[in-house]
Amino acid sequence: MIWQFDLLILALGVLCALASISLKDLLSAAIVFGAYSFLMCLLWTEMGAVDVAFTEAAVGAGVSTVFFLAAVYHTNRAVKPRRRGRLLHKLVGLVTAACIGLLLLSATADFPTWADPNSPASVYLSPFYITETIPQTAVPNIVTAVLADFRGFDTMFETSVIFVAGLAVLAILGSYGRRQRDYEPSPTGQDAAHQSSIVQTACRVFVPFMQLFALYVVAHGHHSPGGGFQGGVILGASFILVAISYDLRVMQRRLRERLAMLFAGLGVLIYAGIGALCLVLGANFLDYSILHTILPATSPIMARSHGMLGVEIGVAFTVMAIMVIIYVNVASHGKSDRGL
Amino acid sequence: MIDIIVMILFGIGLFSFFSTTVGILRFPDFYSRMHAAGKGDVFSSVVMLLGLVIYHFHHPSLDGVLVAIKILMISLFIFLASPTATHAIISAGFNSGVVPWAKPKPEEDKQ
Amino acid sequence: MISPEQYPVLIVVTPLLSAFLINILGNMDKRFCYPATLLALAGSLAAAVGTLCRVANEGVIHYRVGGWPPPFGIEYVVDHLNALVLVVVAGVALVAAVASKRSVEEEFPHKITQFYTLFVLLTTGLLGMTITGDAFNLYVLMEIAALTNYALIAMGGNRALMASFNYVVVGTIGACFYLLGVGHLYIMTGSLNMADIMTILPSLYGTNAILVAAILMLLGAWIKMAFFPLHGWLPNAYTYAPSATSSLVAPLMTKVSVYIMIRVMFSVLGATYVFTVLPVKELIVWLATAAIVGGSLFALSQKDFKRMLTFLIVAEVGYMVGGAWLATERGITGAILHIVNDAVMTLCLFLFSAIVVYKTKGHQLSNLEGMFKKMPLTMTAFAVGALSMIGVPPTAGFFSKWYLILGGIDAGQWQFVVALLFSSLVNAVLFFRIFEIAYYEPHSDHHGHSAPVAIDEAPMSMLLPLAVVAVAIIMLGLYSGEIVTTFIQHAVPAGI
Amino acid sequence: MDNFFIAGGVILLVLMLLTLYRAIIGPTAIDRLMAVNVIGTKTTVLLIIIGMLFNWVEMFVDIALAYALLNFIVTIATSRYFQHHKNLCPIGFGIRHRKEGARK
Amino acid sequence: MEMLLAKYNYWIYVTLMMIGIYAMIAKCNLMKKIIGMSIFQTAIIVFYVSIGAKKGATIPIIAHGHGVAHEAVRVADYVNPLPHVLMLTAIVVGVGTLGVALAIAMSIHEKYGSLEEDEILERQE
Repeated sequence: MIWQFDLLILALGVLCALASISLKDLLSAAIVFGAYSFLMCLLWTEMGAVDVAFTEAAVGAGVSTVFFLAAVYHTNRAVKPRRRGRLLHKLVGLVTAACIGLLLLSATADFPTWADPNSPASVYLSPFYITETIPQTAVPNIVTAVLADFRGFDTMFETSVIFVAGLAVLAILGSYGRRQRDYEPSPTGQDAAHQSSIVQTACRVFVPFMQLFALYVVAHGHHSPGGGFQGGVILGASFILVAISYDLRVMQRRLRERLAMLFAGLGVLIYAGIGALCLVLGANFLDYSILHTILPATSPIMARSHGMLGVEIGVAFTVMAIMVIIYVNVASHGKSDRGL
Repeated sequence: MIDIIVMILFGIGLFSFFSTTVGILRFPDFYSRMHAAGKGDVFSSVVMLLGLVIYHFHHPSLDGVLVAIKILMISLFIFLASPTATHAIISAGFNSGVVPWAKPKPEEDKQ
Repeated sequence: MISPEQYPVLIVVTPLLSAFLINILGNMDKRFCYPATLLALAGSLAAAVGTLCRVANEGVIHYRVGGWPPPFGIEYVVDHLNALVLVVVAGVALVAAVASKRSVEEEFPHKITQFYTLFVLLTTGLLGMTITGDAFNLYVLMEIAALTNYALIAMGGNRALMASFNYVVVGTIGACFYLLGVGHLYIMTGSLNMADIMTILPSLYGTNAILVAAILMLLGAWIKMAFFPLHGWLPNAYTYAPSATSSLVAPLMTKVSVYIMIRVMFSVLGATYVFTVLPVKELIVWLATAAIVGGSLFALSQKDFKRMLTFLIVAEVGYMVGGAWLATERGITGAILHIVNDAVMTLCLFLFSAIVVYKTKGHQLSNLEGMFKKMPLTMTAFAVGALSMIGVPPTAGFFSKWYLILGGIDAGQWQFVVALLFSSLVNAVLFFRIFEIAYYEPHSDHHGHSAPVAIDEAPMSMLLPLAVVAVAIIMLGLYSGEIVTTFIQHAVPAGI
Repeated sequence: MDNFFIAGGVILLVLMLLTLYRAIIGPTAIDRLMAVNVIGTKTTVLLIIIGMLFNWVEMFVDIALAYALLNFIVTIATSRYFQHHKNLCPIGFGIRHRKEGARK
Repeated sequence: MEMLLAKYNYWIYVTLMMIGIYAMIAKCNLMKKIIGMSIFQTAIIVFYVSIGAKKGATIPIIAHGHGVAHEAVRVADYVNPLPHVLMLTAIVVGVGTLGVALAIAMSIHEKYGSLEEDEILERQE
């Protein structure tokens, strides 16, 4: 933690938050909100939460800002003032916010000071994770170990949450105008509103490297910040980049929606399946150490490490597929046509 | 020695970012602001990243070189991506019809 | 191959795994979805019943997910309270799934796969919320249940969309409050395991932070269960939801939230803290009284049958919250028993409303005209549910209400007792009005004489579940003594 | 040297604060986009500086790269918006976007 | 000064949370409500990550250099990893909620042609 940075970034963050809720133009609000997420990512890096920062950079700042933009693209951009009861709503909002704020502030007096090494949170559970991770799982990145093993059950449901979100978007937006397949590119082959060839070329160069980088992030999650979520989001973002620089159609030729949905289901199935495999082999659910009986030449400790890798791959599948599905549906209003 | 080079590069980077900021804040219209942002931003970032790369030659080791190469790749990426982004923003502005700023003419020329 | 040791986790994992299989299979052929859903939920129910038997014989079961010891890993704790709730949740979900076939095919034929996947995942979320012994795991599952719920409600289209959006906003606030409460507990104790937190807490009882944590967690649970002043999102969301959704969501969502409130009160904060240190006991019973009276009055003023039922849910939530906060043994017993009974009763009413929607394409009270002639069996089953809501002796509703009234008398909270009696009266008025409407045939088609109405019974896949539920209501009533002595008695915290 | 990096980082942050001023008042959406893009690029540098201060840059390089990538995607996506809706400011209050017309 | 530095992180999280709640309740536009929701969720993440911070500690990845792995790991050297894990989950849940909320808002816009709460309620009548 570096308190000088901390203070400045928090100030910037509060400003951004205030600006993004008070701007009258939704597009601008979305842009400023993107800046807010980027600042939050910086804040978490500075406090040492590298994995959180990585996820936020990929999920919060990158992909969700794109979702916002796509949603604003298909809806109204102007914010109108409330017609009636404007003051009343403001007052109710202010009073509620003030009440909750006071309630929370009254609790902060009892908190241990910020970044105190002797706070209960730092001395009770975390020493076990810090000291036991290497001996028990042979994974240097403690966050990965806790995420995929000690609290792997949470992560399985977290992946399910992502799956649910994708499915929900499909279920909600898919309803209007059953898939319009009659979209045709303009006769010249070049929409007037296409990205310029500079952007297209640059993106064509970037996309393979991005995907390579994503795979590296997934595979290297045991040793550095990263893992299934971050890698999956970057992989998904690479497809989104194709869709943005070319056309949604071009992207869909590479990854069809149905295939993406299959990937999504498969990913969580890999996760839960590894857990169930442990169950079948006679250990508790998600107890990877039992896997050493079927994996060649592994000790129970390395089996945990390998089990985590398998789980992370499953997570990456799901996250990648769902990010693409949400983007496709939000950007094309469920029609899978040209898109944003 | 290396420290001094790093400090100089950093200083250049900070100065050019400062001028970028001044440009972004003070220039009168979108295109000229974009001009300041596009040039100064890439230059200052790349120079600062170079400084950070050079800092890694303090204790030459395999790890240090690897990190230096990674940082170089980031600066390469910024070097490629940022002008592309600038181009995209400018063309977006141009397409949606931002009128370039012209020096306000003196009163008598109006006729 | 799989020993009974593993039953607790199977309750949750079976539907979870099958949800993804359903999604994959359903993309190939839609006809796989329905039977696969039934199989998954039946498997879950079997595991839940197995666990219930084990709990009855051996007492509390602990299950370590991933093999890690409790404060470090996630632990499943099945005690007498949640073993019972688990069986109810799994059973209600199974029955609702059986009945959903026709409505789903009628209301969104193109989205059968998505519907059943979400349906099973929602059940998974509810089961997971009930079984877990880890405060943060509860949050994750709460979000699974919530997200599936938003989607299932929004699938209703039209007015359901705005209702669902409000639900998203309010539900997120609720879940985030809960998460904040957990955060406050974590910063003060350093633990996330419920039992562990409870052992650490007594030394911190005086602090403001724990007070705030308690308020936040309870607020979160109340928002989720639509407790009286915070109930605004519920009526629209449940009224405009597709009928297959509402017959799963309406019985379970609020009940599981009530269960969570009870769990937070007795297994995280501790009964002593909640009842002696927190000075809000009286206030909450008053609020519960207001919920009962307000919910009943609102229900009385509705012309829409389904909407009327949603306000009855608001009133019933008042029963359970009030009962739990009476701080007497019989009050808490009544509250827990009412979780079980009310889930089954509400299921009965909403299954009936699904049949009404399926048959008459509307859910106004006027849609019910002539029902006794057209669907005698359906109406008989509905009548059992209605009588139970009123609290007529042989049915289940009577017994839980009886315990609640006794609890209120024990605690000296007379206003709560009066409100319970008032609500019974209002329910009687409401349901007899419905019987009256349903008894008389629709007139105005023919002047003077009406043609004999042909019997037009609901389809078997809807009627059978309804009949099962009606029988279950009576059985629950007859065996409520056994349920109380075998399970609920052990769930009430000692020393009240 | 650490102090130098902290000072450099603080100066960067202060300059970002000034750039943020443009992002907040910026008369049109693209002005804001430009400012946010600049903030994003500078954040990449700042991430590596933070890595230096933690004495472990290896772990921060990946984040910085991902950050730069995502920043690029957001910028491209926003500029894409203007290729179909050619209005810098929201069209008059209460008027729905010309749906078909705008999409050609 | 010490006093101020000790708690300001928590104060700022409360501020962000108030901004979020205000936007969710008082704003009429659905997108603004969604932005408020996201700010609200980030505020909670700020809170949790602040719990995990530790003075003089480095990021929670154990140095894996040669010979280092055999030494005992010193707890004070690494920040608390548990809140990070929890917040990874919260971020993912946040983006899931965001996706669903946006999808619902878009359907509402399709149906009623507006994103303003009061207009939609009027058009529902």
